[in-house]
Amino acid sequence: MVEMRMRDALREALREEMIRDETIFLMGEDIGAYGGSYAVTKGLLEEFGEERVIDTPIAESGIVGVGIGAAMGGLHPMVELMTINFSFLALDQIVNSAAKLHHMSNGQIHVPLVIRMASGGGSQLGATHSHSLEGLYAHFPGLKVVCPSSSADAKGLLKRAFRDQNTVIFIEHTANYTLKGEVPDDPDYLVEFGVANVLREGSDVTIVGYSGSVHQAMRAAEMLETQEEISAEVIDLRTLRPLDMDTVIASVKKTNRAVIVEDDWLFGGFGGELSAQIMERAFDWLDAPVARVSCKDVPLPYNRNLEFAALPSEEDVVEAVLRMFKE
Amino acid sequence: MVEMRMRDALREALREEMIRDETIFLMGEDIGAYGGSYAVTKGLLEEFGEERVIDTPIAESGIVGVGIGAAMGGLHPMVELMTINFSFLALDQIVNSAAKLHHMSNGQIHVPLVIRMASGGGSQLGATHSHSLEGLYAHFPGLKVVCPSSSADAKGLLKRAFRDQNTVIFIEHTANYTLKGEVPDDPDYLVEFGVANVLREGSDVTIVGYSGSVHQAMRAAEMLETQEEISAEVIDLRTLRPLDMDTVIASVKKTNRAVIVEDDWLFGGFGGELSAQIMERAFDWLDAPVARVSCKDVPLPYNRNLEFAALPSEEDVVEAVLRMFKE
Amino acid sequence: MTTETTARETLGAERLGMFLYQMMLIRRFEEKCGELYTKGKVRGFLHLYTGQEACAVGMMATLDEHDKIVTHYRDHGHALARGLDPNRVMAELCGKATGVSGGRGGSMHLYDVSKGFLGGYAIVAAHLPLAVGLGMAARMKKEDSLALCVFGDGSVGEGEFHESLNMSVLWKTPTIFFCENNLYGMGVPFKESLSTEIPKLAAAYNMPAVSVDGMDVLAVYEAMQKAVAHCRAGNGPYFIEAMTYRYRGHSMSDPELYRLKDEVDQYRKQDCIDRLKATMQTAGYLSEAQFHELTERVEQVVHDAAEFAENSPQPGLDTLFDHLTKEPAHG
Amino acid sequence: MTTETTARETLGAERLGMFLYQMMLIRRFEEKCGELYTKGKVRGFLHLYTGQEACAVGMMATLDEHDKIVTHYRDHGHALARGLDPNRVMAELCGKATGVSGGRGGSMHLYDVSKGFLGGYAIVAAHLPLAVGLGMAARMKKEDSLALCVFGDGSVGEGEFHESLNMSVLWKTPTIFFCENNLYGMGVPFKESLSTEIPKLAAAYNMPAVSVDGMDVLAVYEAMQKAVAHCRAGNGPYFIEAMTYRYRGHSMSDPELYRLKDEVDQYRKQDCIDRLKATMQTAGYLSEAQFHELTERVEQVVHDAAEFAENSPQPGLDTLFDHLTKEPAHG
Ligand SMILES: Cc1ncc(C[n+]2csc(CCOP(=O)(O)OP(=O)(O)O)c2C)c(N)n1
Ligand SMILES: Cc1ncc(C[n+]2csc(CCOP(=O)(O)OP(=O)(O)O)c2C)c(N)n1
Ligand SMILES: [Mg+2]
Ligand SMILES: [Mg+2]
Repeated sequence: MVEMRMRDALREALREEMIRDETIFLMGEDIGAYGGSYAVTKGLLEEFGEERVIDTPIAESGIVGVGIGAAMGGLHPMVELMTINFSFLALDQIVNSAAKLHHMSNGQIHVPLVIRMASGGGSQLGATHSHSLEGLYAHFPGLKVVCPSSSADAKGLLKRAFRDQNTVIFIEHTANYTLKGEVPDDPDYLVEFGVANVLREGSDVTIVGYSGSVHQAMRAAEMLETQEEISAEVIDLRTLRPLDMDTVIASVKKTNRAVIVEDDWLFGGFGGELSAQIMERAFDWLDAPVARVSCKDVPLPYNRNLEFAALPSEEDVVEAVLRMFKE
Repeated sequence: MVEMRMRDALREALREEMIRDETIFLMGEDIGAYGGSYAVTKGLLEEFGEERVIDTPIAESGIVGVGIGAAMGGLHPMVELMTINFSFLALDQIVNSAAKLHHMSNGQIHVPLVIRMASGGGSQLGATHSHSLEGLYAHFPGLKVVCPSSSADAKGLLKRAFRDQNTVIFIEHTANYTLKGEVPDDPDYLVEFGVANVLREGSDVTIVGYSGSVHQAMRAAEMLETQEEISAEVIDLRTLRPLDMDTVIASVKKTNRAVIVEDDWLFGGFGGELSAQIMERAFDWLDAPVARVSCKDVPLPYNRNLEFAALPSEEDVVEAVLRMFKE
Repeated sequence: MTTETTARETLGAERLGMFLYQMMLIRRFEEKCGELYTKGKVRGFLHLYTGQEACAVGMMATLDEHDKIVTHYRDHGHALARGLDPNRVMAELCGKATGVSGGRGGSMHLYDVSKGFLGGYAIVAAHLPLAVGLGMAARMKKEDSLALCVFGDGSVGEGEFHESLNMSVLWKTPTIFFCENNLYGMGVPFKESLSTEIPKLAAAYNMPAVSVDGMDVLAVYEAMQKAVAHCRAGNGPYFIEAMTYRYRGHSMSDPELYRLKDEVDQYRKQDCIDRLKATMQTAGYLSEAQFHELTERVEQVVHDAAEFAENSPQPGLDTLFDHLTKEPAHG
Repeated sequence: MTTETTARETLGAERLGMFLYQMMLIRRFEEKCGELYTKGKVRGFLHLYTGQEACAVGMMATLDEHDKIVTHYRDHGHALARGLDPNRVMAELCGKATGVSGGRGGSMHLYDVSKGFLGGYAIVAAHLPLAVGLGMAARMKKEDSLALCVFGDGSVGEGEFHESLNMSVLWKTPTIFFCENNLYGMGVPFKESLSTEIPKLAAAYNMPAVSVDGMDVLAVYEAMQKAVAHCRAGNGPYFIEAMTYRYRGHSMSDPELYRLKDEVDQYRKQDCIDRLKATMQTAGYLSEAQFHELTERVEQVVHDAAEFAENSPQPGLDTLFDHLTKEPAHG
């Protein structure tokens, strides 16, 4: 076990996997000399050389397409799209090529590709640079969607992504990059996809989060405990596709209440899926409607106060829980 | 009142609006000499000339961007993207420019633009050409999302779209193009956004649909009536953003049961939003969990049997309703 | 004329006979597809290739078995010229389990990985970057293979055209960009959708770019030979525009309001099959009897393909969820 | 030299003095932004424009009040040169209600529609088609105005670059594409992200394309004059590449690992402000006293802007949902 920040854990995962498997190479915007816009790939160009760490033009659709082609050609590329905001430009390649080729070719083709991108708001980057689209990607069959919330998970899930034969959308919340945590140094440390993590046990309410929102969930749980004597169970979904609903449902059947926290806009967001599934599978166990705490229905403003007002907070989660107990 | 197919009603709306407002012009792929791939714009080039009916290169992102620019420049363009499948390529422009400029500019800029596209599966067009993305667009604040299911609505909603000052995503299910219906010939016939249509009154269950799925909902309601003596209320949402939940909630409070039918994939689809909202707002009225009938979690296969097995059918709706009454 | 003589002589009667056979096969195959579409056996979007046969046959004749091919939705000709089994191609068009894509793909999505045929793509220009990636993989794996990418004139307006050409030159990938310029993207004349000449634009990225007569199989063959040699020598990508023409509408539902019957007739006079036939007859490579025999063989193959397709089973409903994802290797 | 003489003489002391003032204002303004960022008053992404001032000033000097401008996220220089109120620009950077975008936009998204300044855009190359559309609107409305689109060398690799250039030529829109080539897109040298020369590529679309010294305000001015005349005459789009250099990192968080201090120093020797100052002094247009006065004026304006920003109110929380959509005109 070593303590490291999430960005360093991600770099370790990339390094170890590149050493293990020669077919892995990295390409992306400013991942070379610049070291990656969030410093995840720092030093890898020096270590692995220009053939395996490739700076690309700013051309999201093209570089994802090149990654898909290289994967079809027998390699295992990682494409870094800098941030999820730019991935709209690559969505056609992701949805229509990467996600569907295996199915359309009747299993003849597969696309072992890892697409990494930074996600999330809260840094005053304005409306175009603050998206949370984990849920959007989870909608498309054929993809896997991964969103770690800790250093250990980041490493184990990213390594696992390179053992997959399919396209993995790997989403890193910018607020998590600097969080520190213990990380196993076993080079075969993997975190399986589709296994949610019960971060905190509790008996009164289940709080479900993923990516950045796990931390609001945890802080809310502590506030509930100390200020309200409410015992909250917190679940980190870790991967949205495959999704481990069993763990969530088991928890809700115990607590009889659920709150979902996510950074994305509420309306039409992934929280609706989670809420609906909880209702569908634990209807008779619910003491109150499942609550959703998400981003307000506006583009994220630059101004700090407005941005914070728009984004979900731990206070919002606490409030949602208290409302459940009042009604 | 005149009886016409939806495609003709759409053409009428375009014609009338172009006559009414000189700032309206049409641009898109093959909308000119070809007449539009679904013949909606047939004859308009001849009537309005090359300045107002413009064939574009195949460049979805670019043409939507040009439309946005022209709208900012004081015109009211309609951009036809042929089908929704190609709109992935234009998503960045739609989400980051069209939807956000009004907000980001503090109200200085607005983007009066209508983006039309054909949607839906069921024609054996294969995995890349059979998307239903109404719900995906509805997720983004700043847009309006319209999806008519009848000739009259098509005309009234499309005309209403040109009276809006914002970007309207106007989605036409291909299965609806040939459906006939009575259409008012009043040139000021408008259908307001955000007003759902109760197509059929009933007392035992509420079936909610939009776009193509309204017709499965209606057929299912008839089957339920004649075969099972179950009285179903059917609601056509008409627009997903703004969304008229009040009408849905009022209905569910009467029937105590709800089924949502949509063509899109279930997982992470818009049905989750609808289901969650019903639960949130009518929790104590629900006799059974809200059910969702949607596309199976696979890319749509070309083979007819497989495609039909993947898509939601009226039989699936009936089954979902019966399951509610059994449990 | 010199071109024709040289190519004709180098290739000889046997290979030219093969070219003729393949072009005739594609022609007849496409006609059959049209019939089956009318009967409702083939469905969805169907884009026929008649008129453009010289492109497919000329290009595929120059490739090795290890080379990779990606093409657009108008892909039957390329599939057949690459040697995919006509039975299984026709079965695919009919959505049968025996089809090259198990009935999942249909006309626009033919695949046969064993032949390096990595598919027909239906999103215009989306396969261009794939071909750059395939070339990149070949280069990184130090393989001698190359990637051939076929697309239409209409694709040139898409952003990915630009992104792909730029990257292929930057990274010197062994990629041949083959543009079948049939003058129209659906109903839009390419001169109305592109502000410039295609080879001029391609050359601006610093790669060799030529334009050839795409209704002359020998001209296509020769241009491709140069392109192949260029790629194999490690010189990076190569661009070919082949001027050609499709006899049928864009797809089966095209009312063809945008062009005159006259124009079609004009192009039919330069028909690639007629031209090769004449060349071979002049050279004494083809007797009437031999031509007759070819016609019959083609007829038989297409007939058998239709039969095979007709008699093949539908994929089982229990396979709906097959091949959604590939199981991870580690367990 | 001839260029300089001509432009210098035509413009005369007063306008050149204005150019110098504007460049100095931008320089000082940007330095202040850097300070305020360090103090946490300006946040988010901040991209400074120092080094490139000649571009903004040279281009804006040639435009009319009805012309429309869209630019990228490195937009302070363009905003100031276009005449936006420095107070309100600074207030925007500080997220205040008095900012040009009400505090909603921030550094990357300055707007002032009353000045035809239609915004800074933060998605690389996404504003290029907007400029084509703006030009199209001007043409269709038979207005004499044009659209100026400013972007960086890194934007050239995006698909929308291609789509936009093509459409602007096809539709002859009065659009000036102004590429500020500062040699890097973030940390990537443009020669490693583009396989060709930018004007060569632009010219391939059949529009005039030139390259000028972007650190010489007079050269920029002259090139823009030609471009403006071309557009106003109804000849369609025009392309300018201005070779320039940014002195600071890409944004405030850039560790600048990809270039040497030496290179920066080299470019500082060609500084646009120094050069214009020297030119003016040689021509007898500028005394030391006048220069000193300019310096003080600039200092005052920037100081006032910072004060104004500091003393301005935050937007109210009750405005969060304002301007989500515009109410329909019909009620
Ligand atoms: C991204 C995208 N936009 C639009 C379409 C619809 N479409 C299918 S084929 C086609 C024309 C393509 O023309 P071209 O590339 O010249 O090929 P051809 O059909 O002439 O062989 C269009 C517009 C599509 N499939 N993909
Ligand atoms: C579509 C998109 N991809 C990536 C980015 C991240 N990014 C912001 S600026 C930039 C470099 C742009 O370089 P250039 O166009 O040369 O402008 P400069 O910053 O040099 O002025 C990149 C990659 C972005 N904003 N948008
Ligand atoms: Mg064509
Ligand atoms: Mg640059």
